[in-house]
Amino acid sequence: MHRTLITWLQAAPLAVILLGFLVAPIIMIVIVSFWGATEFSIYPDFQLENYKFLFSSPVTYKVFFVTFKYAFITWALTLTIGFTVAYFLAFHIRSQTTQIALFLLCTIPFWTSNIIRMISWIPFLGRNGIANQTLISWGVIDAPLDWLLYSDFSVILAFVHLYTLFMVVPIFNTMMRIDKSLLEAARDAGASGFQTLCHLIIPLTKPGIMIGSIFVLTLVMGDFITVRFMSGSQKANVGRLISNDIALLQYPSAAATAVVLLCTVLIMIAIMLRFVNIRKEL
Amino acid sequence: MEKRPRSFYVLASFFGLFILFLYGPTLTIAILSFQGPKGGLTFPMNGVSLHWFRDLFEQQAVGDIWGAFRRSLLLGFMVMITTVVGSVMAGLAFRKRFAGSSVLFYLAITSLVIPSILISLGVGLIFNQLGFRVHWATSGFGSQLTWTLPFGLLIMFAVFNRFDKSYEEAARDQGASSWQTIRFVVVPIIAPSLIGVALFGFTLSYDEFARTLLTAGSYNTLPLEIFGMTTNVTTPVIYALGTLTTLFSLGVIGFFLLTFWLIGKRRARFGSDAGKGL
Amino acid sequence: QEIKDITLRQFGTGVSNLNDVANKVKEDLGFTLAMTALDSDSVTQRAATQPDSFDIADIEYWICKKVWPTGNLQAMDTSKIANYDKIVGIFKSGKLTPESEIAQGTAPHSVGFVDGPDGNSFADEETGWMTLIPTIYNADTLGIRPDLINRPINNWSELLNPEFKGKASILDISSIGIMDMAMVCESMGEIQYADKGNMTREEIDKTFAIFTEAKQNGQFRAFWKSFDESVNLMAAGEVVIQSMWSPAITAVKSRGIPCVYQPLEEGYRSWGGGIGLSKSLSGMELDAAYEYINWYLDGWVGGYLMRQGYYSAVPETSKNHMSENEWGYWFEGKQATGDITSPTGDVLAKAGETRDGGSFYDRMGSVACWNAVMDENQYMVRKWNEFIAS
Amino acid sequence: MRTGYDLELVHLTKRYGETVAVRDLNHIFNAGSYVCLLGPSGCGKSSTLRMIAGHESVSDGSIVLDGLDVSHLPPAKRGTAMMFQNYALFPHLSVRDNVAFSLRMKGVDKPTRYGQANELLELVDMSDYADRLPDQLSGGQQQRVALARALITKPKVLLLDEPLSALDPFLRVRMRAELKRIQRELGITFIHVTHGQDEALALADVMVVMNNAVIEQAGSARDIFNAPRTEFVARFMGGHNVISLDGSKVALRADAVAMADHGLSATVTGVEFQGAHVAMTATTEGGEEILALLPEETFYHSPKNPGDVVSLAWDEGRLHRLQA
Amino acid sequence: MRTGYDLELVHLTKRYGETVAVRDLNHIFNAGSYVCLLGPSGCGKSSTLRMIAGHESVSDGSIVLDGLDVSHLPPAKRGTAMMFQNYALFPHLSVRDNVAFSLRMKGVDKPTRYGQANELLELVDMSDYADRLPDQLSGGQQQRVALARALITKPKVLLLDEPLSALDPFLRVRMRAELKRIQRELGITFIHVTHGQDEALALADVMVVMNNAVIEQAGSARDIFNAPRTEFVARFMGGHNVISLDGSKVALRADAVAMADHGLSATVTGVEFQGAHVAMTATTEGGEEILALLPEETFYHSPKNPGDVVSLAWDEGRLHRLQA
Ligand SMILES: Nc1ncnc2c1ncn2[C@@H]1O[C@H](COP(=O)(O)OP(=O)(O)OP(=O)(O)O)[C@@H](O)[C@H]1O
Ligand SMILES: Nc1ncnc2c1ncn2[C@@H]1O[C@H](COP(=O)(O)OP(=O)(O)OP(=O)(O)O)[C@@H](O)[C@H]1O
Ligand SMILES: NCCCCNCCCN
Ligand SMILES: [Mg+2]
Ligand SMILES: [Mg+2]
Repeated sequence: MHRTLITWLQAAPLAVILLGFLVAPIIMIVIVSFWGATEFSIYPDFQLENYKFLFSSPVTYKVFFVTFKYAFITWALTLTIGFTVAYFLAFHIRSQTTQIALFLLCTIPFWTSNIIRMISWIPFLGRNGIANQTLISWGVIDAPLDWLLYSDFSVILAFVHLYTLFMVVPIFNTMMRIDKSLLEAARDAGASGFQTLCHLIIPLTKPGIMIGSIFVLTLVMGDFITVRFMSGSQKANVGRLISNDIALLQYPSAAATAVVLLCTVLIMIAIMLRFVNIRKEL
Repeated sequence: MEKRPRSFYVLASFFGLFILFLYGPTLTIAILSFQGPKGGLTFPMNGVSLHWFRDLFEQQAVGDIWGAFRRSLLLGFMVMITTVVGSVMAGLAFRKRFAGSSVLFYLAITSLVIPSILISLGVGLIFNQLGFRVHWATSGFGSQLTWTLPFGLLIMFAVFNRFDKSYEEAARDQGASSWQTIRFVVVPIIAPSLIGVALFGFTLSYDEFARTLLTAGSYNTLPLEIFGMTTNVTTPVIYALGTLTTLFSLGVIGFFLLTFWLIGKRRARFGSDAGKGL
Repeated sequence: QEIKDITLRQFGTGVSNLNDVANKVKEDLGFTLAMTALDSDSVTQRAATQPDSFDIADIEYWICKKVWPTGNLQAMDTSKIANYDKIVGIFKSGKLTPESEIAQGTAPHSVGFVDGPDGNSFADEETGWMTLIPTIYNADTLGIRPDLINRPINNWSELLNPEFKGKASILDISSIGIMDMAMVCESMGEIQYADKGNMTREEIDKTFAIFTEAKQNGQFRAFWKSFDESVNLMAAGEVVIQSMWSPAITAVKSRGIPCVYQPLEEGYRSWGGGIGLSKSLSGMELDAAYEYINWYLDGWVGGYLMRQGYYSAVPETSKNHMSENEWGYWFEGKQATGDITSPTGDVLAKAGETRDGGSFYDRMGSVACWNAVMDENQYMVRKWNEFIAS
Repeated sequence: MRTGYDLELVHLTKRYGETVAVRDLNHIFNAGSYVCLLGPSGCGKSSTLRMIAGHESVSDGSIVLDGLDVSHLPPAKRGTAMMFQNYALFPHLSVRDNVAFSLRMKGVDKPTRYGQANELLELVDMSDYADRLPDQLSGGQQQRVALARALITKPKVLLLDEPLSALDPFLRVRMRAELKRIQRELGITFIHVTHGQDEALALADVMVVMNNAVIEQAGSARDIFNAPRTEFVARFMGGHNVISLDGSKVALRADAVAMADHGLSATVTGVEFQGAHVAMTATTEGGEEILALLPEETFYHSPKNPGDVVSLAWDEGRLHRLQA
Repeated sequence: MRTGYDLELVHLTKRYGETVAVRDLNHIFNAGSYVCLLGPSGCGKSSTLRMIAGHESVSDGSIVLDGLDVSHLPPAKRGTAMMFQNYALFPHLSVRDNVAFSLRMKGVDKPTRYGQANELLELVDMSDYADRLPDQLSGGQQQRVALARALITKPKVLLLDEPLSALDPFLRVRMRAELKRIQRELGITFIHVTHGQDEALALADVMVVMNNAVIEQAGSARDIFNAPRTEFVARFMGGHNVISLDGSKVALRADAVAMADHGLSATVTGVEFQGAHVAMTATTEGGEEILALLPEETFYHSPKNPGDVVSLAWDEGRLHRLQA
């Protein structure tokens, strides 16, 4: 029918791009994960070697564990911070102009380069960086704190710095759509501020929390560059494992790791999507 | 003014700290970019000068910042336009039911959550196996779209969720064809959101690193160049670059805000009876 | 087509992909050289997987060992290289002087020649067909911050000395890093390698065991991938001892921070780089490429590189582009008679100072091993990955 | 009023999946009449209107306008125009551009279309606001603009879906007089969907009462009010009592019920003051609820309160038998 | 009705920046009465109500309930409860949980609070829907739930802000009877904000007409309708003509105007059928517009159309002098 055809045509650009640059690459990765590799090239094959190595190496489990650890801690922190900030903006700022201005203030760094934002931590956290110098001059510490940089701490700090906005934005959006009269109704029913938060605001903000969580979790789980930068190459997550393999031309091995990572992420997201209808909540 | 509860002050302080956290490092490098000619990447400051900004406009020992900037700008515009057009079209399509719509939707979600490096890897592999040449304007462009298009699509869902269908019916009633309806009614009404999509498309591309890493080919885009610089450059020129890019972003946002403000002012010209019982 | 319309795309590490070179090429030869600087891994990757993305590959010899078999490069006819005869012996016979011993690892000459224009396997001696035209090389050792260490350092084993816990670093490039590790382990007396450049699995395991333990004990501050990172680590005081490259030391010093390129008893770990041509290069572009190579070996670049602390493959021609003071300081290991400046004009040494490690022959004569790609490379690479992730 | 008929619905049916929204409607709307389509929520009013307008496809049957089957024509080709409930004014266009929109779509040049738009703005008394944007207008002003926009296509039939529901009660009464005036001036058919009985009574030349996807009764407002055909219509129109008498149902207008010394005894359950009248509800011993609309003076002569027992009486001639 | 007074507003004032939304209100609401707060949009009704509820701070003056100044107590401590315009039901909670919400906040255990919630759902006849979520309910059903939720706190005063405006006219009439019934059963004070005059007339024991931030008139519905004090009240209540007579204004009820053989001659401008009555507007030669509410039979005995000239007459005794 004519109208269906038009609809398909409208969906075509998206479909074509996704087929060419998402589906095909995924298929390719799956295929290549069964291939073999030499020092310098890959050759078609069907071998389970890559998976065997992956699942037999204790490093794999360790790295997956680290990946989850980063994801979880970052998620918990960005959620706490993001929720608090969004809550403050949505419910404590009365003038809409101020609200918009402060919200913009939060989002501006989001529009600037991630890499620049990341490296800007280095002069701050280094052994002779501002943080250490300040703490020493205040007499809080005698010797520089080494764990400020090139550590789990700095990795997570950078993640939180980069990705909290992905929490603030959807949570703030959902909060802004909460009918203010619901809050009055709760107050009318004698709910304290804390009770209103627990029984009303958190449940009603769930969709925003879910969307933010999906973004943060996937960004952290797929990251390889932040971990490399902020840990001084000393830590590894799955992304780095893949990128190291790629760097060393071990594509089949990278592909196998990628397949496992992809499945992990997709399963997580599938579970999360059960709790929120993204299309309706936007 | 009504009295504020104590929680307000606690939260306001928290918010202040958060802003400090967001901006602190950027300010740090902004300060460091004014190092003297002998200054390094870290404190203490070694003199104060505009040396590194001047340096930025001269050729660097390695690399080609301005070439990368031009490519990123061009790629950003390509991605921006494709994203706007593609997501509007897809958004229109998704308003109707069509065979494959839910598959496409889940693909878009997958595209959004898939670790970027996998796109980079997969696209690189395919181009390689098919014997195509990777180039920022082909493979890089496509790879970036897998991130910006779904993003744009989600925004379009949000837009069309709030879009009153009766506008279109009114247009059809007034004799507009389907195309005229889109051209003269739908697009102008959603235009402000499209500016948002465009801004997203542009900056997501302008700043995209992971998806371009293995798909950009011979010539670096700006993020790749900056990344290269972080390993190749040992001078505060990189901070000068960071400061400039940040200022550039601020300029872009300021421009949009100013535009909205001016439009608002122009509209207020004729006064308003809105909300009055007339 | 005119020569000035030709653009050759060259990529390589930041070490030698210098815009000054491209500018000079434009000036002297008329065509355009488009430079892309990448880290070592990206360089390998691009050379091996994106043959269409370059015309000229500025790579290291051990990378060549990986890349050559892909067929992405074409062999070069030495008869078209004007200064071929003047290229130092290291790249031809493997010997610096006739009496030198060939060091362990992937020595440049061992991957420098193939049988003919379409040769697949490396030849043992000069054949007239080169894989890479040598351009730049050096002998690496540990760099230290004497002001923060305050005592002499004489052995590779010092890298793992607990005294420097949290203040040491090595590089995260497996083929290079593994050689540094081997130097350290040997110096510690922990392992006696049959051939550091071609370890057995047991040797590899043992080496990583030692380093993994050190890593877990917090010996390392960070790992670095490009020499500039090493500069930043050293200059910022994050690290006081690390495997380092010569110009990195120079860069630290040029900021007024004391830094020594420390000669060690066990000798140096050496590396060499060269220029390779893409298989697809032909016609005028190919001619231009040869022209470029000849120009490269003609001395201007050599002088430029030497002033950074590297060595040129054809030292004689470089001499013409250097002052006597410079030549004496950089090549002969003599005291400087005046200020020694970098190509960008920074003062690196004042009159009376000498170069760490002495003359060209002292330094290149005590090379213990070359960066290597070993038979068990794939195994080693996996272990390396594990080490980084551990 | 012409004698020829103009808009005809023939076996018109609309199904949404399983739901039948409009079932086999047959009706002729006289040209130039003000028709109100009235009925409870979900009875199919909007669906009917939207099928006439062409915004909803016809599942079965046809729509004939001026002798031409328009069931499958696009909206703009039918000779109808629609005014939407929330007006659907294009927010990015000025009032004048909104009104001139359909001419622009036809490619009419600017001076001509602005000329016509200005005429229509004159008609709805909005000339002074031609340069404003819709959201700078009050509800009533927006409504006038929407009307002007609908009329510029010179439709034979104007379709209005709850045009007054977004206005406050005060304004609603004013705007409905306006609508009626304009309809009379132009002499075209207005089909106006509402679920307000008073609105329909006040406006309609012809009222069409729908329920459960079918037309329950159609006729002049007075006919319907005075002679509801079914219990549903009687109850829905309000102001009627439905009483069981001899096994069948009869309607009795509430203003026909009076308090008397002798009559049906009933207990007062509610008293609502309505200005000129008082609406008193009382329950008979038989359990039937009866509404009496009593003139204010009469009632307050001897006011009653809930719980009081009263005697109710009426003129038998006012009883009106209902269909089952 | 008790004699003691219960809710008192003393010099109550609300300012938003420059705007004075409520100016120096003084009023006593009798306990147990059904009060309607009536007035045009923006006159300060909601602000007044929300100050009483505690959702808006008092700028000046105080609110005294049962002898206690509650002006600065939190909403839940005042003995008031509010029913919101769009009901503000918690969308994520079932009907039962909505109703039991305030008990849950107090820490009442589940069986007890569900027991009480069920009782209230019984009262509003919603027991069958206890497990549904709010958006699975129709407007009228939601309204009942909101009512039950407000009542579970056993308030002395229930505050309702336009509780019926979201409903369709049919339902509105039914629900208002329901509200009145429940108010009477519970015997507590209801303060009901509306801008529908008929709604206020029908429900109110006491009507408070506001305009421009002040109370224009308060009293029983009948008093206000029969004796509007100002021109504003007369016009706002509707059903009145305001005529200039000897330089001052008088009000004349529309149902007091009749057609006569001799009288004021006027030209008919509009005729609206209203069921039992016909509302006829006519313009006198002096240019004054007069509304006559004529019994249907009388009118249709000799029906008039716009343009006809009629003679209007009334009993001089029905003229009611207005304050300036
Ligand atoms: N697009 C649709 N899809 C499915 N069912 C629909 C659709 N539109 C209407 N219906 C159903 O058709 C029936 C008639 O709807 P319609 O909108 O015509 O009623 P209405 O009389 O206009 O009601 P209201 O007074 O509430 O506007 C209803 O049961 C409704 O639920
Ligand atoms: N939060 C506020 N900030 C500023 N002004 C306000 C605010 N709330 C109300 N006002 C102003 O106070 C006045 C009274 O408003 P209020 O809401 O009490 O009127 P209302 O009688 O309830 O009107 P409506 O019938 O439209 O609901 C209006 O002029 C309004 O614009
Ligand atoms: N809002 C988009 C601005 C771009 C900021 N960086 C996000 C990077 C994700 N790859
Ligand atoms: Mg409808
Ligand atoms: Mg209000």
